[in-house]
Amino acid sequence: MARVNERGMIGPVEIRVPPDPSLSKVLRLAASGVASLAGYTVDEIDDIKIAVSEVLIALIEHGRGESIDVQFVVDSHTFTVRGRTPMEGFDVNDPDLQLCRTVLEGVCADHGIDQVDSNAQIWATVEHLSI
Amino acid sequence: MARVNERGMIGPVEIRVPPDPSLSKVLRLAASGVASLAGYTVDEIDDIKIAVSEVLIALIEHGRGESIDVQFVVDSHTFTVRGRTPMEGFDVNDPDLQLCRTVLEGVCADHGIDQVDSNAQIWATVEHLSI
Amino acid sequence: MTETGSPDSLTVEVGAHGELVVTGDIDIAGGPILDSAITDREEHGPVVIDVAAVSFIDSSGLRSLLGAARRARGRDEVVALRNVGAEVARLLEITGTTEQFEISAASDPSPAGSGESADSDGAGE
Amino acid sequence: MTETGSPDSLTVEVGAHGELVVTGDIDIAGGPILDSAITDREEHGPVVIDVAAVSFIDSSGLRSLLGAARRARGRDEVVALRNVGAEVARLLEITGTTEQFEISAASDPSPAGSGESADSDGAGE
Ligand SMILES: Nc1ncnc2c1ncn2[C@@H]1O[C@H](COP(=O)(O)OP(=O)(O)O)[C@@H](O)[C@H]1O
Ligand SMILES: Nc1ncnc2c1ncn2[C@@H]1O[C@H](COP(=O)(O)OP(=O)(O)O)[C@@H](O)[C@H]1O
Repeated sequence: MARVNERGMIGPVEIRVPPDPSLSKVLRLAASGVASLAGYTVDEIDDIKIAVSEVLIALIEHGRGESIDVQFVVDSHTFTVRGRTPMEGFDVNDPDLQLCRTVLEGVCADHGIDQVDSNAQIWATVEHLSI
Repeated sequence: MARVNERGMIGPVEIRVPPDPSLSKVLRLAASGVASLAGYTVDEIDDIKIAVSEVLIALIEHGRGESIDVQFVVDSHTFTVRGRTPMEGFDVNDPDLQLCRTVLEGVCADHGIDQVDSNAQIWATVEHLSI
Repeated sequence: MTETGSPDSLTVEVGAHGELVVTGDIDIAGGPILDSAITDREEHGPVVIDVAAVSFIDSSGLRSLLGAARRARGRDEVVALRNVGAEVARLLEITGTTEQFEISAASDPSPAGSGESADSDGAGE
Repeated sequence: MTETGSPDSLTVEVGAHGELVVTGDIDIAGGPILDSAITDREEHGPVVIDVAAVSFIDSSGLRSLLGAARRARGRDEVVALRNVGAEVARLLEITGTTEQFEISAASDPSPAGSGESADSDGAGE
Protein backbone atom coordinates (compact mmCIF):
# COMPACT_ATOMS: atom_id res chain seq x y z
CA MET A 1 0.00 0.00 0.00
CA ALA A 2 1.45 3.35 -1.03
CA ARG A 3 0.38 4.85 2.25
CA VAL A 4 3.64 6.48 3.06
CA ASN A 5 5.45 7.92 0.06
CA GLU A 6 9.10 7.51 -0.93
CA ARG A 7 10.14 10.14 1.58
CA GLY A 8 8.26 8.46 4.39
CA MET A 9 5.58 11.12 4.40
CA ILE A 10 1.82 11.19 4.73
CA GLY A 11 -0.03 14.15 3.35
CA PRO A 12 0.34 17.09 3.45
CA VAL A 13 -3.25 17.46 4.57
CA GLU A 14 -4.42 21.06 4.19
CA ILE A 15 -7.63 22.17 5.85
CA ARG A 16 -9.38 25.52 5.57
CA VAL A 17 -12.10 26.32 8.09
CA PRO A 18 -13.97 29.37 9.32
CA PRO A 19 -12.80 30.47 12.81
CA ASP A 20 -15.52 28.43 14.50
CA PRO A 21 -14.47 27.11 17.96
CA SER A 22 -16.47 23.93 17.54
CA LEU A 23 -14.30 22.92 14.58
CA SER A 24 -11.33 22.55 16.91
CA LYS A 25 -12.54 19.04 17.65
CA VAL A 26 -12.84 18.20 13.95
CA LEU A 27 -9.24 19.27 13.41
CA ARG A 28 -8.11 17.16 16.37
CA LEU A 29 -9.96 14.18 14.89
CA ALA A 30 -8.32 14.68 11.50
CA ALA A 31 -4.88 15.09 13.09
CA SER A 32 -5.41 11.97 15.22
CA GLY A 33 -6.33 10.02 12.12
CA VAL A 34 -3.24 11.12 10.23
CA ALA A 35 -0.93 10.46 13.20
CA SER A 36 -2.49 7.07 13.77
CA LEU A 37 -1.89 6.11 10.12
CA ALA A 38 1.71 7.21 10.54
CA GLY A 39 2.11 4.87 13.52
CA TYR A 40 2.36 7.47 16.28
CA THR A 41 1.75 6.22 19.83
CA VAL A 42 -1.33 7.05 21.85
CA ASP A 43 0.68 9.42 24.06
CA GLU A 44 2.15 11.17 21.03
CA ILE A 45 -1.32 11.51 19.54
CA ASP A 46 -2.49 13.10 22.80
CA ASP A 47 0.29 15.67 22.43
CA ILE A 48 -0.59 16.26 18.79
CA LYS A 49 -4.22 16.89 19.73
CA ILE A 50 -3.14 19.50 22.26
CA ALA A 51 -0.77 21.12 19.75
CA VAL A 52 -3.53 21.36 17.13
CA SER A 53 -5.89 22.84 19.71
CA GLU A 54 -3.38 25.49 20.82
CA VAL A 55 -2.78 26.53 17.21
CA LEU A 56 -6.52 26.96 16.75
CA ILE A 57 -6.94 28.91 20.01
CA ALA A 58 -4.27 31.42 19.06
CA LEU A 59 -5.63 31.95 15.53
CA ILE A 60 -9.31 32.03 16.44
CA GLU A 61 -8.78 34.44 19.35
CA HIS A 62 -6.36 36.75 17.56
CA GLY A 63 -7.34 36.50 13.89
CA ARG A 64 -9.66 38.80 11.99
CA GLY A 65 -12.56 36.35 11.73
CA GLU A 66 -11.64 35.18 8.26
CA SER A 67 -10.70 31.64 7.34
CA ILE A 68 -7.97 29.68 9.05
CA ASP A 69 -5.58 27.42 7.13
CA VAL A 70 -4.18 24.43 8.93
CA GLN A 71 -1.65 22.05 7.49
CA PHE A 72 -0.41 18.68 8.78
CA VAL A 73 3.00 17.60 7.54
CA VAL A 74 3.94 14.18 8.80
CA ASP A 75 6.79 11.77 8.37
CA SER A 76 8.07 8.88 10.45
CA HIS A 77 9.90 11.24 12.81
CA THR A 78 7.85 14.40 13.19
CA PHE A 79 4.27 15.62 13.05
CA THR A 80 4.12 19.33 12.28
CA VAL A 81 0.94 21.34 12.47
CA ARG A 82 1.09 24.78 10.86
CA GLY A 83 -1.71 27.27 11.03
CA ARG A 84 -2.24 30.71 9.60
CA THR A 85 -4.90 33.35 9.28
CA PRO A 86 -4.91 36.78 7.63
CA MET A 87 -4.06 39.51 10.14
CA GLU A 88 -1.94 42.66 10.37
CA GLY A 89 0.04 43.63 13.44
CA PHE A 90 -0.15 40.29 15.23
CA ASP A 91 1.38 40.96 18.65
CA VAL A 92 3.39 37.81 19.23
CA ASN A 93 4.14 39.04 22.78
CA ASP A 94 0.48 39.40 23.70
CA PRO A 95 0.17 38.05 27.27
CA ASP A 96 -2.91 36.07 26.18
CA LEU A 97 -0.57 33.93 24.08
CA GLN A 98 1.61 33.06 27.06
CA LEU A 99 -0.45 30.11 28.26
CA CYS A 100 -0.58 28.68 24.70
CA ARG A 101 3.17 29.03 24.51
CA THR A 102 3.71 27.28 27.85
CA VAL A 103 1.51 24.40 26.77
CA LEU A 104 3.24 24.11 23.38
CA GLU A 105 6.59 24.06 25.20
CA GLY A 106 5.29 21.17 27.29
CA VAL A 107 3.97 18.97 24.48
CA CYS A 108 6.11 19.90 21.45
CA ALA A 109 9.74 19.47 20.49
CA ASP A 110 9.62 22.91 18.89
CA HIS A 111 7.13 25.61 17.97
CA GLY A 112 6.89 29.14 16.65
CA ILE A 113 4.47 32.06 16.70
CA ASP A 114 5.13 34.70 14.03
CA GLN A 115 3.79 37.44 11.85
CA VAL A 116 4.68 36.55 8.24
CA ASP A 117 3.59 38.99 5.53
CA SER A 118 -0.03 39.72 6.34
CA ASN A 119 -0.66 36.49 8.23
CA ALA A 120 -0.43 35.34 11.81
CA GLN A 121 1.36 32.00 11.68
CA ILE A 122 1.83 29.31 14.30
CA TRP A 123 3.53 25.98 13.97
CA ALA A 124 4.34 23.16 16.37
CA THR A 125 6.23 19.90 15.94
CA VAL A 126 5.67 16.71 17.94
CA GLU A 127 8.33 14.01 17.63
CA HIS A 128 7.71 10.32 17.04
CA LEU A 129 10.14 8.20 19.01
CA SER A 130 10.57 5.08 16.92
CA ILE A 131 11.07 2.04 19.12
CA MET B 1 -21.76 29.17 21.45
CA ALA B 2 -21.60 30.43 17.86
CA ARG B 3 -21.23 26.89 16.60
CA VAL B 4 -23.83 27.12 13.90
CA ASN B 5 -23.91 30.47 12.12
CA GLU B 6 -26.92 32.65 11.33
CA ARG B 7 -27.82 30.50 8.37
CA GLY B 8 -27.69 27.30 10.42
CA MET B 9 -24.43 26.21 8.81
CA ILE B 10 -21.21 24.62 9.98
CA GLY B 11 -18.13 25.13 7.87
CA PRO B 12 -17.53 24.97 5.00
CA VAL B 13 -14.60 22.70 5.78
CA GLU B 14 -12.25 22.44 2.81
CA ILE B 15 -9.60 19.76 2.75
CA ARG B 16 -6.83 19.23 0.19
CA VAL B 17 -5.03 15.89 0.21
CA PRO B 18 -2.77 13.94 -2.11
CA PRO B 19 -4.61 10.99 -3.73
CA ASP B 20 -3.44 8.60 -1.00
CA PRO B 21 -5.96 5.77 -0.31
CA SER B 22 -5.12 5.70 3.38
CA LEU B 23 -6.38 9.27 3.78
CA SER B 24 -9.90 8.10 3.00
CA LYS B 25 -10.24 7.20 6.67
CA VAL B 26 -9.03 10.64 7.76
CA LEU B 27 -11.67 12.28 5.59
CA ARG B 28 -14.36 10.01 7.02
CA LEU B 29 -13.22 10.97 10.53
CA ALA B 30 -13.39 14.67 9.71
CA ALA B 31 -16.81 14.29 8.07
CA SER B 32 -18.09 12.30 11.06
CA GLY B 33 -16.88 15.03 13.38
CA VAL B 34 -18.62 17.77 11.42
CA ALA B 35 -21.86 15.80 11.09
CA SER B 36 -21.80 14.94 14.78
CA LEU B 37 -21.43 18.64 15.68
CA ALA B 38 -24.38 19.38 13.43
CA GLY B 39 -26.52 16.85 15.31
CA TYR B 40 -26.80 14.18 12.63
CA THR B 41 -27.86 10.71 13.81
CA VAL B 42 -25.53 7.72 13.95
CA ASP B 43 -27.26 6.17 10.92
CA GLU B 44 -26.96 9.41 8.96
CA ILE B 45 -23.29 9.63 9.89
CA ASP B 46 -22.80 6.08 8.60
CA ASP B 47 -24.29 7.18 5.27
CA ILE B 48 -22.10 10.29 5.21
CA LYS B 49 -18.99 8.15 5.79
CA ILE B 50 -19.93 5.97 2.83
CA ALA B 51 -20.64 9.02 0.64
CA VAL B 52 -17.26 10.54 1.49
CA SER B 53 -15.54 7.25 0.74
CA GLU B 54 -17.24 6.88 -2.65
CA VAL B 55 -16.22 10.42 -3.62
CA LEU B 56 -12.62 9.56 -2.76
CA ILE B 57 -12.68 6.25 -4.64
CA ALA B 58 -13.88 7.87 -7.83
CA LEU B 59 -11.35 10.71 -7.68
CA ILE B 60 -8.35 8.61 -6.58
CA GLU B 61 -8.99 5.92 -9.18
CA HIS B 62 -9.77 8.26 -12.06
CA GLY B 63 -7.76 11.40 -11.32
CA ARG B 64 -4.31 12.26 -12.57
CA GLY B 65 -2.48 11.70 -9.31
CA GLU B 66 -2.52 15.35 -8.29
CA SER B 67 -4.23 16.74 -5.23
CA ILE B 68 -7.86 16.18 -4.40
CA ASP B 69 -10.08 18.90 -2.95
CA VAL B 70 -12.91 17.87 -0.72
CA GLN B 71 -15.45 20.21 0.77
CA PHE B 72 -18.10 19.62 3.45
CA VAL B 73 -21.05 22.00 3.39
CA VAL B 74 -23.45 21.33 6.22
CA ASP B 75 -26.62 22.84 7.54
CA SER B 76 -29.38 21.49 9.72
CA HIS B 77 -31.02 19.73 6.77
CA THR B 78 -28.29 18.48 4.46
CA PHE B 79 -24.68 17.34 4.51
CA THR B 80 -23.06 17.79 1.12
CA VAL B 81 -19.63 16.44 0.28
CA ARG B 82 -18.08 17.78 -2.91
CA GLY B 83 -14.85 16.54 -4.36
CA ARG B 84 -12.75 17.49 -7.32
CA THR B 85 -9.42 16.75 -8.90
CA PRO B 86 -7.71 18.07 -12.03
CA MET B 87 -8.39 15.83 -15.01
CA GLU B 88 -9.28 16.14 -18.68
CA GLY B 89 -11.72 13.86 -20.46
CA PHE B 90 -13.28 12.30 -17.35
CA ASP B 91 -15.54 9.55 -18.69
CA VAL B 92 -18.56 9.87 -16.42
CA ASN B 93 -19.99 6.72 -18.04
CA ASP B 94 -16.96 4.60 -17.18
CA PRO B 95 -18.32 1.19 -16.04
CA ASP B 96 -15.92 1.34 -13.08
CA LEU B 97 -17.97 4.22 -11.72
CA GLN B 98 -21.19 2.20 -11.81
CA LEU B 99 -20.75 0.57 -8.40
CA CYS B 100 -19.94 3.98 -6.81
CA ARG B 101 -23.06 5.37 -8.38
CA THR B 102 -25.24 2.52 -7.11
CA VAL B 103 -23.88 2.97 -3.60
CA LEU B 104 -24.40 6.76 -3.72
CA GLU B 105 -27.97 6.16 -4.89
CA GLY B 106 -28.46 3.95 -1.85
CA VAL B 107 -27.10 6.28 0.82
CA CYS B 108 -27.68 9.79 -0.58
CA ALA B 109 -30.68 11.93 -1.35
CA ASP B 110 -28.90 13.17 -4.46
CA HIS B 111 -25.50 13.05 -6.12
CA GLY B 112 -23.67 13.98 -9.28
CA ILE B 113 -20.57 12.97 -11.21
CA ASP B 114 -19.39 15.53 -13.78
CA GLN B 115 -16.57 16.97 -15.78
CA VAL B 116 -16.43 20.72 -15.03
CA ASP B 117 -13.76 22.76 -16.80
CA SER B 118 -10.60 20.73 -16.34
CA ASN B 119 -11.77 18.94 -13.20
CA ALA B 120 -13.53 15.72 -12.40
CA GLN B 121 -16.20 16.65 -9.85
CA ILE B 122 -18.38 14.52 -7.64
CA TRP B 123 -20.88 15.58 -5.03
CA ALA B 124 -23.33 13.77 -2.78
CA THR B 125 -25.94 15.01 -0.33
CA VAL B 126 -27.17 13.14 2.74
CA GLU B 127 -30.30 14.49 4.42
CA HIS B 128 -30.81 15.07 8.14
CA LEU B 129 -34.31 14.17 9.21
CA SER B 130 -35.02 16.49 12.10
CA ILE B 131 -37.19 14.78 14.67
CA MET C 1 1.34 4.00 27.88
CA THR C 2 3.34 3.19 24.84
CA GLU C 3 0.90 1.36 22.62
CA THR C 4 1.43 2.28 19.02
CA GLY C 5 -1.37 3.50 16.82
CA SER C 6 -2.66 1.06 14.23
CA PRO C 7 -1.01 2.18 11.01
CA ASP C 8 -3.11 -0.19 8.93
CA SER C 9 -6.79 0.54 8.86
CA LEU C 10 -7.38 -3.13 7.96
CA THR C 11 -5.86 -6.35 9.23
CA VAL C 12 -6.58 -9.88 8.01
CA GLU C 13 -5.69 -12.95 10.07
CA VAL C 14 -6.30 -16.63 9.46
CA GLY C 15 -8.56 -18.05 12.18
CA ALA C 16 -8.58 -21.48 13.85
CA HIS C 17 -10.77 -23.03 11.14
CA GLY C 18 -8.95 -21.47 8.20
CA GLU C 19 -11.39 -18.58 7.94
CA LEU C 20 -10.12 -15.08 7.20
CA VAL C 21 -10.79 -12.79 10.15
CA VAL C 22 -11.01 -9.23 8.94
CA THR C 23 -10.69 -6.28 11.32
CA GLY C 24 -11.14 -2.62 10.48
CA ASP C 25 -12.23 -0.70 7.42
CA ILE C 26 -12.55 -2.33 3.99
CA ASP C 27 -12.07 0.82 1.95
CA ILE C 28 -9.87 1.95 -0.92
CA ALA C 29 -6.81 1.42 1.31
CA GLY C 30 -7.97 -1.86 2.87
CA GLY C 31 -9.45 -3.45 -0.29
CA PRO C 32 -6.04 -4.41 -1.74
CA ILE C 33 -4.94 -5.94 1.59
CA LEU C 34 -8.08 -8.06 1.65
CA ASP C 35 -7.65 -8.97 -2.03
CA SER C 36 -4.24 -10.45 -1.53
CA ALA C 37 -5.28 -12.28 1.65
CA ILE C 38 -8.21 -13.82 -0.25
CA THR C 39 -6.15 -14.93 -3.25
CA ASP C 40 -3.58 -16.50 -0.90
CA ARG C 41 -6.41 -18.38 0.79
CA GLU C 42 -8.16 -19.60 -2.37
CA GLU C 43 -5.59 -22.37 -2.91
CA HIS C 44 -6.74 -23.99 0.31
CA GLY C 45 -10.42 -24.49 -0.56
CA PRO C 46 -13.64 -22.49 -0.16
CA VAL C 47 -13.11 -19.02 1.25
CA VAL C 48 -14.78 -18.13 4.55
CA ILE C 49 -14.53 -14.54 5.74
CA ASP C 50 -15.44 -13.47 9.27
CA VAL C 51 -16.51 -9.84 9.07
CA ALA C 52 -17.62 -9.42 12.70
CA ALA C 53 -14.95 -6.79 13.28
CA VAL C 54 -15.46 -4.89 10.04
CA SER C 55 -16.50 -1.42 11.08
CA PHE C 56 -16.80 0.10 7.61
CA ILE C 57 -17.12 -1.02 4.00
CA ASP C 58 -17.49 0.95 0.77
CA SER C 59 -17.72 0.03 -2.93
CA SER C 60 -14.00 -0.60 -3.24
CA GLY C 61 -14.20 -3.10 -0.37
CA LEU C 62 -17.27 -4.64 -1.91
CA ARG C 63 -15.37 -5.06 -5.18
CA SER C 64 -12.85 -7.26 -3.36
CA LEU C 65 -15.63 -9.44 -2.03
CA LEU C 66 -17.42 -9.58 -5.40
CA GLY C 67 -14.16 -10.53 -7.14
CA ALA C 68 -13.72 -13.40 -4.69
CA ALA C 69 -17.33 -14.47 -5.27
CA ARG C 70 -16.84 -14.47 -9.04
CA ARG C 71 -13.65 -16.50 -8.83
CA ALA C 72 -15.35 -18.93 -6.43
CA ARG C 73 -18.20 -19.51 -8.89
CA GLY C 74 -15.55 -20.43 -11.48
CA ARG C 75 -14.50 -23.21 -9.09
CA ASP C 76 -18.10 -24.17 -8.29
CA GLU C 77 -17.66 -22.79 -4.83
CA VAL C 78 -19.21 -19.95 -2.88
CA VAL C 79 -17.67 -17.35 -0.59
CA ALA C 80 -19.10 -17.47 2.93
CA LEU C 81 -19.44 -14.29 4.97
CA ARG C 82 -19.73 -14.97 8.71
CA ASN C 83 -21.03 -12.65 11.44
CA VAL C 84 -22.29 -10.11 8.95
CA GLY C 85 -23.10 -6.89 10.79
CA ALA C 86 -25.21 -3.89 9.85
CA GLU C 87 -22.54 -2.08 7.80
CA VAL C 88 -21.75 -5.01 5.49
CA ALA C 89 -25.39 -6.11 5.23
CA ARG C 90 -26.44 -2.62 4.24
CA LEU C 91 -23.91 -2.33 1.41
CA LEU C 92 -24.78 -5.78 0.05
CA GLU C 93 -28.45 -4.85 0.13
CA ILE C 94 -28.04 -1.44 -1.52
CA THR C 95 -26.08 -3.00 -4.35
CA GLY C 96 -28.29 -6.10 -4.67
CA THR C 97 -25.33 -8.43 -4.18
CA THR C 98 -26.42 -10.32 -1.04
CA GLU C 99 -27.20 -13.45 -3.09
CA GLN C 100 -23.64 -13.73 -4.34
CA PHE C 101 -22.53 -14.93 -0.90
CA GLU C 102 -23.45 -17.49 1.69
CA ILE C 103 -24.35 -15.19 4.56
CA SER C 104 -24.66 -15.73 8.27
CA ALA C 105 -25.61 -12.74 10.38
CA ALA C 106 -23.83 -11.66 13.53
CA SER C 107 -26.74 -13.01 15.60
CA ASP C 108 -26.84 -16.43 13.91
CA PRO C 109 -25.75 -19.34 16.08
CA SER C 110 -22.56 -19.93 14.14
CA PRO C 111 -18.82 -20.06 14.85
CA ALA C 112 -18.72 -17.04 17.12
CA GLY C 113 -16.47 -14.11 16.44
CA SER C 114 -16.17 -11.21 18.79
CA GLY C 115 -19.81 -10.68 17.82
CA GLU C 116 -19.42 -6.96 17.88
CA SER C 117 -18.23 -4.43 15.43
CA ALA C 118 -14.98 -3.08 16.84
CA ASP C 119 -14.27 0.58 17.01
CA SER C 120 -11.02 0.24 15.13
CA ASP C 121 -10.42 3.91 14.90
CA GLY C 122 -7.19 3.84 16.88
CA ALA C 123 -7.12 7.56 16.45
CA GLY C 124 -7.21 8.22 20.15
CA GLU C 125 -10.14 10.62 20.05
CA MET D 1 -30.85 3.06 15.57
CA THR D 2 -31.89 6.64 15.88
CA GLU D 3 -29.65 8.08 18.57
CA THR D 4 -28.60 11.56 17.73
CA GLY D 5 -25.01 12.64 17.60
CA SER D 6 -23.83 14.82 20.49
CA PRO D 7 -23.83 18.34 19.06
CA ASP D 8 -22.08 19.73 22.13
CA SER D 9 -18.56 18.52 22.67
CA LEU D 10 -18.94 19.42 26.36
CA THR D 11 -21.77 18.94 28.82
CA VAL D 12 -21.90 20.04 32.45
CA GLU D 13 -24.38 18.60 34.92
CA VAL D 14 -24.86 19.20 38.63
CA GLY D 15 -24.26 15.96 40.56
CA ALA D 16 -25.94 14.61 43.68
CA HIS D 17 -23.61 16.51 46.03
CA GLY D 18 -23.70 19.79 44.13
CA GLU D 19 -20.51 19.03 42.23
CA LEU D 20 -20.23 19.95 38.56
CA VAL D 21 -19.88 16.80 36.47
CA VAL D 22 -18.09 17.65 33.25
CA THR D 23 -18.19 15.33 30.24
CA GLY D 24 -16.30 15.76 27.00
CA ASP D 25 -13.69 18.15 25.71
CA ILE D 26 -12.79 21.38 27.55
CA ASP D 27 -11.49 23.25 24.53
CA ILE D 28 -12.10 26.62 22.91
CA ALA D 29 -15.70 25.58 22.27
CA GLY D 30 -16.28 23.93 25.65
CA GLY D 31 -14.47 26.48 27.81
CA PRO D 32 -17.29 29.07 27.69
CA ILE D 33 -19.87 26.38 28.55
CA LEU D 34 -17.83 25.40 31.61
CA ASP D 35 -17.29 29.07 32.52
CA SER D 36 -20.95 29.84 32.77
CA ALA D 37 -21.70 26.60 34.64
CA ILE D 38 -18.99 27.51 37.18
CA THR D 39 -20.16 31.09 37.70
CA ASP D 40 -23.74 29.84 38.20
CA ARG D 41 -22.43 27.43 40.81
CA GLU D 42 -20.24 29.88 42.70
CA GLU D 43 -23.22 31.42 44.51
CA HIS D 44 -23.84 28.08 46.22
CA GLY D 45 -20.47 27.72 47.96
CA PRO D 46 -17.10 26.14 47.13
CA VAL D 47 -16.90 24.77 43.61
CA VAL D 48 -16.24 21.06 43.14
CA ILE D 49 -15.67 19.80 39.61
CA ASP D 50 -15.71 16.12 38.70
CA VAL D 51 -13.49 15.73 35.64
CA ALA D 52 -13.59 11.91 35.41
CA ALA D 53 -15.27 12.11 32.01
CA VAL D 54 -13.10 14.87 30.59
CA SER D 55 -11.37 13.33 27.59
CA PHE D 56 -9.45 16.40 26.48
CA ILE D 57 -8.33 19.75 27.83
CA ASP D 58 -6.25 22.55 26.29
CA SER D 59 -5.13 26.00 27.44
CA SER D 60 -8.53 27.58 26.82
CA GLY D 61 -10.12 24.94 29.07
CA LEU D 62 -7.40 25.48 31.63
CA ARG D 63 -8.13 29.22 31.58
CA SER D 64 -11.70 28.49 32.72
CA LEU D 65 -10.40 26.42 35.62
CA LEU D 66 -7.75 29.02 36.54
CA GLY D 67 -10.34 31.78 36.46
CA ALA D 68 -12.51 29.81 38.86
CA ALA D 69 -9.49 29.21 41.12
CA ARG D 70 -8.65 32.92 41.15
CA ARG D 71 -12.21 33.94 42.01
CA ALA D 72 -12.32 31.24 44.72
CA ARG D 73 -9.17 32.65 46.34
CA GLY D 74 -10.94 36.01 46.47
CA ARG D 75 -13.60 34.31 48.59
CA ASP D 76 -11.02 32.40 50.67
CA GLU D 77 -12.10 29.19 49.02
CA VAL D 78 -10.43 26.68 46.75
CA VAL D 79 -11.72 24.88 43.67
CA ALA D 80 -11.66 21.08 44.04
CA LEU D 81 -11.01 18.87 41.04
CA ARG D 82 -12.23 15.30 41.56
CA ASN D 83 -11.24 12.15 39.65
CA VAL D 84 -8.45 13.91 37.81
CA GLY D 85 -7.28 11.71 34.95
CA ALA D 86 -4.13 11.71 32.88
CA GLU D 87 -5.18 14.44 30.42
CA VAL D 88 -6.08 17.04 33.04
CA ALA D 89 -3.14 16.13 35.31
CA ARG D 90 -0.72 16.52 32.42
CA LEU D 91 -1.91 19.99 31.48
CA LEU D 92 -1.84 21.19 35.09
CA GLU D 93 1.68 19.84 35.43
CA ILE D 94 3.00 21.34 32.17
CA THR D 95 1.69 24.73 33.16
CA GLY D 96 2.74 24.47 36.83
CA THR D 97 -0.82 25.14 38.02
CA THR D 98 -1.54 21.95 39.97
CA GLU D 99 -1.17 23.81 43.29
CA GLN D 100 -4.00 26.19 42.45
CA PHE D 101 -6.52 23.40 43.00
CA GLU D 102 -7.44 20.82 45.58
CA ILE D 103 -6.84 17.67 43.55
CA SER D 104 -7.99 14.10 43.94
CA ALA D 105 -6.89 11.61 41.33
CA ALA D 106 -9.16 9.17 39.55
CA SER D 107 -7.81 6.33 41.70
CA ASP D 108 -8.25 8.12 45.06
CA PRO D 109 -10.90 6.66 47.36
CA SER D 110 -13.19 9.65 47.03
CA PRO D 111 -16.79 10.35 45.97
CA ALA D 112 -16.80 8.04 42.97
CA GLY D 113 -17.62 9.28 39.52
CA SER D 114 -17.76 6.97 36.55
CA GLY D 115 -14.08 6.57 37.30
CA GLU D 116 -13.19 6.34 33.67
CA SER D 117 -12.49 8.85 31.00
CA ALA D 118 -15.29 8.52 28.47
CA ASP D 119 -14.62 8.45 24.77
CA SER D 120 -17.04 11.23 24.06
CA ASP D 121 -16.23 11.44 20.41
CA GLY D 122 -19.75 10.69 19.25
CA ALA D 123 -18.41 10.90 15.76
CA GLY D 124 -19.38 7.37 14.92
CA GLU D 125 -15.95 6.29 13.68
N1 LIG E 1 1.73 28.35 7.94
C1 LIG E 1 0.76 27.70 7.30
N2 LIG E 1 -0.31 27.35 7.99
C2 LIG E 1 -1.30 26.69 7.40
N3 LIG E 1 -1.33 26.34 6.13
C3 LIG E 1 -0.30 26.67 5.38
C4 LIG E 1 0.80 27.37 5.92
N4 LIG E 1 1.68 27.56 4.95
C5 LIG E 1 1.16 27.01 3.86
N5 LIG E 1 -0.04 26.46 4.10
C6 LIG E 1 -0.92 25.74 3.17
O1 LIG E 1 -0.12 25.34 2.10
C7 LIG E 1 -0.70 25.74 0.88
C8 LIG E 1 0.38 26.36 0.04
O2 LIG E 1 0.67 27.63 0.56
P1 LIG E 1 1.88 28.49 0.03
O3 LIG E 1 1.84 29.81 0.71
O4 LIG E 1 1.87 28.46 -1.47
O5 LIG E 1 3.07 27.61 0.55
P2 LIG E 1 4.14 27.82 1.68
O6 LIG E 1 3.63 28.86 2.64
O7 LIG E 1 4.25 26.45 2.31
O8 LIG E 1 5.34 28.22 0.90
C9 LIG E 1 -1.81 26.70 1.17
O9 LIG E 1 -2.97 26.26 0.49
C10 LIG E 1 -2.03 26.59 2.66
O10 LIG E 1 -3.23 25.90 2.90
N1 LIG F 1 -16.49 20.53 -6.35
C1 LIG F 1 -15.64 20.84 -5.38
N2 LIG F 1 -15.04 19.85 -4.73
C2 LIG F 1 -14.20 20.12 -3.75
N3 LIG F 1 -13.85 21.32 -3.34
C3 LIG F 1 -14.40 22.34 -3.94
C4 LIG F 1 -15.32 22.16 -4.99
N4 LIG F 1 -15.70 23.36 -5.41
C5 LIG F 1 -15.05 24.25 -4.66
N5 LIG F 1 -14.26 23.64 -3.75
C6 LIG F 1 -13.43 24.27 -2.73
O1 LIG F 1 -13.90 25.55 -2.55
C7 LIG F 1 -12.86 26.52 -2.67
C8 LIG F 1 -13.32 27.63 -3.55
O2 LIG F 1 -13.30 27.17 -4.86
P1 LIG F 1 -13.92 28.00 -6.06
O3 LIG F 1 -13.67 27.28 -7.32
O4 LIG F 1 -13.43 29.42 -5.92
O5 LIG F 1 -15.43 27.97 -5.63
P2 LIG F 1 -16.68 27.26 -6.25
O6 LIG F 1 -16.23 26.13 -7.13
O7 LIG F 1 -17.44 26.80 -5.02
O8 LIG F 1 -17.34 28.38 -7.00
C9 LIG F 1 -11.66 25.79 -3.20
O9 LIG F 1 -10.56 26.10 -2.37
C10 LIG F 1 -12.01 24.34 -3.11
O10 LIG F 1 -11.26 23.74 -2.09
